[in-house]
Amino acid sequence: MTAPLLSVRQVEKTFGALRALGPVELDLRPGERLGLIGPNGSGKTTLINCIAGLLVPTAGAIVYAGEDVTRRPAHKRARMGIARSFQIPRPFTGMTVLENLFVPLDYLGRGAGDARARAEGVLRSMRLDGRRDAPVESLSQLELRKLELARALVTEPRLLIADEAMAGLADSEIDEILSLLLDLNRTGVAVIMIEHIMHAVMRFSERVICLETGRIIAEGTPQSIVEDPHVQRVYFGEQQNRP
Amino acid sequence: MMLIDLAANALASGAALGSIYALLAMGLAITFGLLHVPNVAHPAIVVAGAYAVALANGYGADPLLAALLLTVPFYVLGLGFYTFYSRAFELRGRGNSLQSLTLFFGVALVIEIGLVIAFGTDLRSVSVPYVGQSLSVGFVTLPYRFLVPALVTPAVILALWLYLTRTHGGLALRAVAHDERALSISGIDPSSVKRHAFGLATALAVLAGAALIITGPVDPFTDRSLLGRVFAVVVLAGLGSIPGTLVAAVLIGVAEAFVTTFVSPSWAPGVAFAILLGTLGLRPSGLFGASR
Amino acid sequence: MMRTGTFATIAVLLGAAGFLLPQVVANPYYFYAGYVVLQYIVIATGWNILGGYAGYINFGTSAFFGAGVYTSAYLMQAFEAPLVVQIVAAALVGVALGVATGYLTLRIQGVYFSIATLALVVVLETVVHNTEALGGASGLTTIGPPPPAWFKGQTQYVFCVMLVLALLAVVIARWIETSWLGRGFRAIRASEPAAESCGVPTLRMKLIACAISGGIIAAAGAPYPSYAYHVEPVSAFGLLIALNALAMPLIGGTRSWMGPVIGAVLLGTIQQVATVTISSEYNILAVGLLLIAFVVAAPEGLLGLLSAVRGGVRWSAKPARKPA
Amino acid sequence: MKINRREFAVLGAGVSAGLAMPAIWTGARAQGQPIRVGCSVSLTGALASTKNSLIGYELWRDDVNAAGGLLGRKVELVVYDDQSSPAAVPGIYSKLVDVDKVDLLFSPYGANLTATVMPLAKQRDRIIIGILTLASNDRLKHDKFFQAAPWGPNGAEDWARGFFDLAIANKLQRIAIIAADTEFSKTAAAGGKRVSEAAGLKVVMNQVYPPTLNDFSAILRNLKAAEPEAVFLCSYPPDSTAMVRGLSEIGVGESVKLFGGGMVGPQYASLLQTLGPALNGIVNFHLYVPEPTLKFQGIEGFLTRYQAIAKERQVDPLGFYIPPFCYAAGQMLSEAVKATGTLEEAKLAQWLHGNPVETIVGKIAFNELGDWTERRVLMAQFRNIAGNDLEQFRQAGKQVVLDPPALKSGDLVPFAKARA
Repeated sequence: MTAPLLSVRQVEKTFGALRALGPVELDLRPGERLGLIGPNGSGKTTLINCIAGLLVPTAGAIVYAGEDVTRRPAHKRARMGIARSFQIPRPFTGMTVLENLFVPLDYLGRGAGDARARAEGVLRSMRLDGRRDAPVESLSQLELRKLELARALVTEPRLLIADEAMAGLADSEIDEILSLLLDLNRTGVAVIMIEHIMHAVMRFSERVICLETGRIIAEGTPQSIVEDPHVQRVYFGEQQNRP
Repeated sequence: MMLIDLAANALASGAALGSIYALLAMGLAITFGLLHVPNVAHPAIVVAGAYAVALANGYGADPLLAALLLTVPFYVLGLGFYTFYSRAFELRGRGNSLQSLTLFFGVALVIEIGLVIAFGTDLRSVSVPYVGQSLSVGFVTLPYRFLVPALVTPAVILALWLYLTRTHGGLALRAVAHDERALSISGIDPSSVKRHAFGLATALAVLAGAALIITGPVDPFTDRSLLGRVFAVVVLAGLGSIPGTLVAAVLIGVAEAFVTTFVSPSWAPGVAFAILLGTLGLRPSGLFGASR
Repeated sequence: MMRTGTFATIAVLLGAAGFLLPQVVANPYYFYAGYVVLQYIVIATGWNILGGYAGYINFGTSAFFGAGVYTSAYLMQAFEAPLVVQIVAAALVGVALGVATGYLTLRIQGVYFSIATLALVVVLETVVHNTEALGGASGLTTIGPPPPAWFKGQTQYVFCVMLVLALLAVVIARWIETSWLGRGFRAIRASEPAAESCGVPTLRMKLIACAISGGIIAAAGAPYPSYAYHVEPVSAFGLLIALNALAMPLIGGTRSWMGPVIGAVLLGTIQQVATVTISSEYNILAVGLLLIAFVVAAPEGLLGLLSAVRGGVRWSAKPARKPA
Repeated sequence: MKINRREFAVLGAGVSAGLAMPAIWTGARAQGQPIRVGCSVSLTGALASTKNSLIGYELWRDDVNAAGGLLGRKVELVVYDDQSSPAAVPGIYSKLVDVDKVDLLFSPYGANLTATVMPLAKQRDRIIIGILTLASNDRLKHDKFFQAAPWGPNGAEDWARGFFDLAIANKLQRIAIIAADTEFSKTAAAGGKRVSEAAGLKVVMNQVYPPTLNDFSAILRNLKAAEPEAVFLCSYPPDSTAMVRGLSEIGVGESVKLFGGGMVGPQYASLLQTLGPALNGIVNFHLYVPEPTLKFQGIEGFLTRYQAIAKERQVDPLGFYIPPFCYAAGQMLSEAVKATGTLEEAKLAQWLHGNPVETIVGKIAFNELGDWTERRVLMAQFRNIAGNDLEQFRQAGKQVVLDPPALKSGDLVPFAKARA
């Protein structure tokens, strides 16, 4: 068994009196496809914010690539190869699509010379090259989602955290994003996918974890998760009420 | 003995002064603290309120009573003001702080000059029987022109707190401050709640204006020296905390009084703002704000 | 965006023209008025690096400006330092003040930051009031040596010095805008978490922006003692500087280096002209109404308006997207 | 952001049109054209309460023109608003001198605004009349500067000396000095301290406070504890009010016989009206009060006309403090022009240095720095003020002149007694 790329060890996060997460224990292999599900407010985003470095856990440790990164700021973790997209796209306004990709290239030091070529390559692979010089304000929802991913991918991460990268998209668009992520995974990038769109998670993931009120209530193959009665009650039960 | 005497008096006058600062800042605590609208024109509205009170006092009305009656037209004025503001920004969804700051700066200038044109540039004040007298308890002496407006603040805060926690409108206001979206789901129109809050803040400005002009004379440009202090109070309190506003203001008032008494009055203004800078550095969310 | 070659040519030509101007234009008044407009170009450009690019609104521009004014006044009084030394020292003090402000407000965002800078003005003004060496409330009279003969007069001289500062400020702003630094600043302005996740060290970037912005604004204050011959705290830390510093980029447009320049030239000129024409309360009323009108009608400034009129894409951010 | 060169040129053209504008409406000037007198007045900002000086200038202009003008030419005023900001002043005066080509200049109000004009006046060798400026010429020693206010020689230190002379004459030993942290107050306080020490008085308290302070109870308590016999207070209108109110609220103690001196504010109607009887007993400086010892030629007629205009413009309805001296500033110029028959500034200055001028504020002679050779700042005591009626301040006996001796209309009544 190879050493895990990421270990989340007994991580807890509290906001004042409110316990948002944990304790949570979780390992991720290099190149693994992990699905993270759970109802709203179950702590998914808190967990990945702890992993990406936007939040410092109240207790516990996060080990990435053999190093304890618990207190390391997000931009340093980005340099170590953790990339993420945001649930609500956060494009860098006032810039073009291409310039958006320059930001991570500038700051993660992937060589200035071929930066433009790399950025254009990523845009091509995402089929965004047509909008290369468009201001991000003019992008559609799908294009914004793709830009989020492109910006995360352009620096060749080892771990990609995709936070609801498909929310609000049509089925064909979901397929497009899914195939992009699978292509990416084939190059050896581990992916944590947080998603409400069940069929997408189940198709994509090798392993699925279900969170509820900050704790892992089930873990296993997509099939076993779908059949888990606990998950069905807390999650799918609620899901049926969703439009 | 002397020292205790001075300290006790510094504490009393500092607390009274702080209480008045809190009243000056109260409207801002709603617009800026709850609604995150950086209304830098608030001190100018307070001064306008002071002029309105002085006008009524010219006909023999008690300043505080006049202010209480004037809250109604000022409330309406606030509604209109917010309607204009939201037309300019929020409905078009492009409000950012630079633009609102500039807008309110413009409004403050217009109010100042409006007052100059209407009333001239001389200092205005009110005449009330209790000005020039003071209350003496033991060795503590406190002028009524500080004491009376200072006592208004706790009453206003109590009323505001009851309103915010016990009434439907107040709960809606707090809900808007917390999360606008939740409210639109439950069928309340957030922009009407905000308009109402703005009216409330403007109505509070006229009460603050009465307190200000009882304390001392004002001229159309008095707002400029108030601006820093009222923002300091709101931020020190932590955005959104109404009772915290009183505590923070009293803290600033007492600190100023102590520095005035025991160090030198010339350092007093700097000390208040040094407290603010220090607080922001150590605890950005203010004394009573929720940590973010 | 103007090409670098064109930009450099225009900058050099403007600089040369400025230095020839005293030989051509005899009336000193235009240099007095021009100095003020140029001073605002420097201030607005410096402000825009932090306020426009990085999105941190500095309310306390006058703290930096006043620090520059007093640094140079003090050096002039105490050591008879030449103007160049005054400017460099003022810029360094501005950088130091910027870094200090940045550190103190490192974790504060949004309007909190603006309030903190407002407090900075009061603290500095109080310090000056209480410092005997800086003249306290009476201020310092600052009459330096006569200017080089070429300039025909003190005002023409400080005008040319300010022109050089303005060109330098614009060159710095333009370089930042097109470089990795500017992209980092704009990323912070758009979203700090997203910028962090893209490897932008947001806290350090904020310090850098504060330092550059503070240095430029303080440098703008440095020639003031040579211009006015007298400095005192009320005008050095005045509200007008802070107000103009944010109004001018807003009027011009905050996204590009050209915005603050246009805003400063426009609003600065209007103010200069209004001072000697309308010259009454209505002058300030007009400025107030102008600010309101601009915010309502052209919230992205003249440049934004221009590109909107030309059918280009509006630069303003779209309404915050509601999550699905 | 894309902006093409044509658009930039359009913007540029608009801007240069703006810059050129001032030149359009200032044509050439020729003989027979009016004589232009220029200055800035603080119409807005912190010093806006001094904008009634404009009425003084205007009445002077009207009087000169009604009498046929100067040298057969009409007199015209060119006035700009300096917004109370020293930064605006150099540009305005350059506009006056270089573009409007004014013939004669008045300074802006006060020392801080004037400090930025003096180098320009000296460089261009222009005659300039100082409007209530203090010590503005001490450093530059411009030989064409003349002061309209009666601070006297060595004004920075001595303008309030009368107060200390009173203390000495009344054998008061312990003195407290309290001053706002502003230029005018601090120089007076420093001067007062030196005078007191030279005369062997004991300075028991020496305190500076910021002009924004609004609670004076702490200062008053410290003051009371120091048990002074004379309190020299240099304050500005809002703090003058606060202090006077503090006198009745907190008190200053039994020891005080003489209180006041350098308070700015109780010269203005609004403060007199507000404070009313609370002023009784205070001895404060003034430049003019309607006492029988100050019946200068023309002052009463001036004030009557001023008061009519002031009511309309909502400025100070009394006009004792600044406007007569603005009128007198004009008289200084018009008398010099009439006597020399020229506008040549060297000759005007020479004449003013050599000849006293008869004005509505008395006869003025100038020393080599352009200050009055004799200090004529009044120390007047408020007495028998009853109620808040403004009319009473137009009567004699309400502000009794104690100093200078030549203009004296009464003797000091100890503070507590005058208040009783």
